[in-house]
Amino acid sequence: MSSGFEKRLLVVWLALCAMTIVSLLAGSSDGRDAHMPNAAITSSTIAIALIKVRIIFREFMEVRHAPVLLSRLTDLWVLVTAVSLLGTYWAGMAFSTG
Amino acid sequence: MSAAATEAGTLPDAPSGSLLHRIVWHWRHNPKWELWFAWWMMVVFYNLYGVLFFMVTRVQPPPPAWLDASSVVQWFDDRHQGLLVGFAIVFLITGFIVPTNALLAYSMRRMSVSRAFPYSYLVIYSMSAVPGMLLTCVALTVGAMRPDRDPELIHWLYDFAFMAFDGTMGVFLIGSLVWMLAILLDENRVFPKWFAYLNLCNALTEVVVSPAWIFKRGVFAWDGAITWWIDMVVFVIYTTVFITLLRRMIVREDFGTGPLPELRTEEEAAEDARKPSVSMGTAR
Amino acid sequence: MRRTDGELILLWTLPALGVIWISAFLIFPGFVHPMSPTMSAEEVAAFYRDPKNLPRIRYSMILFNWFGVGMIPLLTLLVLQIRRMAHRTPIFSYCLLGCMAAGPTLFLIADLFWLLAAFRPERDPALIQLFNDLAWVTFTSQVPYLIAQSVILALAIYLDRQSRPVFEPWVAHFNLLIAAALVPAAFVGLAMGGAMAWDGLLSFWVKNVAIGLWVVVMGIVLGRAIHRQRAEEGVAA
Amino acid sequence: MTNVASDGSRPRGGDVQSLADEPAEATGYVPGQPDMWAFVLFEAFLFTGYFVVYMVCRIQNPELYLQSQAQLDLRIGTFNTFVLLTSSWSVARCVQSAREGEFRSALTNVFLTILFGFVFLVSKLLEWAHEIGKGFGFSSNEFFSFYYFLTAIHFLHLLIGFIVLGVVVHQLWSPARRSQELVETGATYWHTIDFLWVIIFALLYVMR
Repeated sequence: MSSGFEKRLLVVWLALCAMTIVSLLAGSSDGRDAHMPNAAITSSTIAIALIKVRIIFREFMEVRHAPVLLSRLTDLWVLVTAVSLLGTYWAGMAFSTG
Repeated sequence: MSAAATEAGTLPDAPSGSLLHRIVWHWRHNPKWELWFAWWMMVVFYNLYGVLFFMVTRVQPPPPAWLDASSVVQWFDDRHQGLLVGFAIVFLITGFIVPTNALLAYSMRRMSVSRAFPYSYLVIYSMSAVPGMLLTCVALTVGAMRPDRDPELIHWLYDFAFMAFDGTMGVFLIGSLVWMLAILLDENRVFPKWFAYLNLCNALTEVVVSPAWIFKRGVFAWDGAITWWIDMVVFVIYTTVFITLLRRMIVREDFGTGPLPELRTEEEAAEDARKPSVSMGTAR
Repeated sequence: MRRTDGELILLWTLPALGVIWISAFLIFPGFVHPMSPTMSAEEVAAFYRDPKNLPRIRYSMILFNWFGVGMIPLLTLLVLQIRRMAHRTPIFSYCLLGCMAAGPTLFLIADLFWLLAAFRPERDPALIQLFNDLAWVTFTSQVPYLIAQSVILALAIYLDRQSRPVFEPWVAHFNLLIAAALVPAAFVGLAMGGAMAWDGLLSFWVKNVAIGLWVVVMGIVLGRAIHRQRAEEGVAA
Repeated sequence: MTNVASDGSRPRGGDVQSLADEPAEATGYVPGQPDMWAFVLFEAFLFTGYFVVYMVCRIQNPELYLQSQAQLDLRIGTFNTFVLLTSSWSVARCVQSAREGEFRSALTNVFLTILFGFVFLVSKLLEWAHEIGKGFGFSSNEFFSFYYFLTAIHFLHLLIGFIVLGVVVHQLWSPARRSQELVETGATYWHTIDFLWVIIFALLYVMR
């Protein structure tokens, strides 16, 4: 049993680190001194961050064992944050180009 | 006044009839009169403050921190009579916020914690009204009294008023933390533990106000989206929650020193029926 | 026994305080004929610059600065008497503790503004007038805790349901009357002249006489209550 | 709507192989005091408020934000994220060890958490010192106001987190205490520091 949780937590941690590296690569893909608006980088970064948060909720914070209500509430937060952040960003892009 | 009816609901033999009749009855017979008095003072005066600050004087939501002297003079002119009348009423009634602090202190006295907690909370919150509210009202009254004063001086009074109002966060920060710690240590179950954590949230918003001392415009100024609007939402939620919880506390109060009896919902009554209960006798 | 000995000493500081306050009141040149809010900035500045006035302003306000919060020990005695009343909760004594933390602080702030105005009277008259306004408005309008104190004390006395209450019911009626007398002072911002202005009959004379009367009457009543308590506890011991 | 349906709809990192036994795992158990979750959710929505304000300000002046953002070092941000993820991992292991009665291992893990928290603290202080040294302070421009505000309010949560971990150590130290509930409550708080940072990292360092 002991090794069961060890292995699972290790896998979760490795996955989170891998996703962080993806963010790092995305963030350095356009060079350090030439920062330009880039919807692809922004959207993927925010999406990756929220997926990471959801993994932290479900695995580290054990929401997957928790009552459905808590599971729904945390998912609701992820959803609200995703919609409001991406929505604001996309609206801003639409206004500045239009 | 439907809320008065719910208050009567805590006493099975309370009379129905006119509001005055019921108040007189409770004054004579209700053993919890002192607590209900403090609670009703709290509800009435929080609402009155809302009306006075948002509608009569119209100083909240706060005006921009970046106004120049001539716009500030205009701002005072627009509200001249409202400021003078509204703040006069504030001066009249502010003292009646003290029963609120007394009730909050009482909630800590009912807990299984040291008396140091209620006393420090009582002093912190009684003192907080002076810089946090009354100085604001004095400065704005003085500003409104002489519209022909040098605009630069009126501008200074305006800054003084709003900085005093938004910038004295330390007292509320420490007060919330004292309450939080008391609730976490309490074994009498006066408040649920989540309310302790909500106190921490409220305390953190007091930290968030502090940039108002630095910024004249934007989201961190005294009228900013973060320092004012988001904090106000938190404060309203926090206040609503503690008014509700204090009401539950009074309903549950048994004037003992042990754990406060729970409110008896149907589920709990059914649970009590299954296992022998010792607390039932003291609950009523 | 030892407890009330100390209380009696605190109580007898009251006459001494009274003498100090009355003399400070008389020394301040702006009180006996209270300064009018209609004075122009130059007139206010001249008042502070007048070499006959300036020392009197400073010394009277320094006296108030020393002894302004002298009431707090006496109010504490009042709190202890409320504790003896037949109440179920300490709500009323907590209320009075709250009032006494905030009330004298406000008087201290008014005092501070007067002293600031007198510190550099050669300053721009508009600034002297600003400090003078702040001082007078704070001094006059800041009655909220005095009103609440009287009303809450009255309620506490009415609810003291025992065969020999700590204070007799007339003390409660008296406190309500005092509270009513303090009400007009809160509206000082509205009038530059007449009875409501800060030098007027209601806002100045009625208010300050009411406060003085309250201190005297409550001092006597408190003394009687403490003496009775001593007698009762002496019998018990 | 069952728990499984909502799980399956979203891609997840490392636990795809365990999806099969999901229904058996949904035991309806909340680790620690459920009360702490009220705090977590309240703070989470509060931070969403701060993030949205940041976003709204940012889209009005994207150039300024992009230029200022180039002054931050993405590698430091990534390092911070690694450190906090690792601290979260170790506090999760602490909870599991304590649950199985292996208190020595639980204590080791909570000390590791404190260590990683401390590494984060030091690196944040150094980063602030570096930015201030370059002349970018709290009121230099809008981006830096948000940068210092978000990192500082997060830092404050971290400082409170050390007190919380202190309580966890205190519980695990003596066999007389060892309240599993308090250990789990403390861990829930610590994970909050972690997941809030993940979003702050994305918004301040990476997005364009």
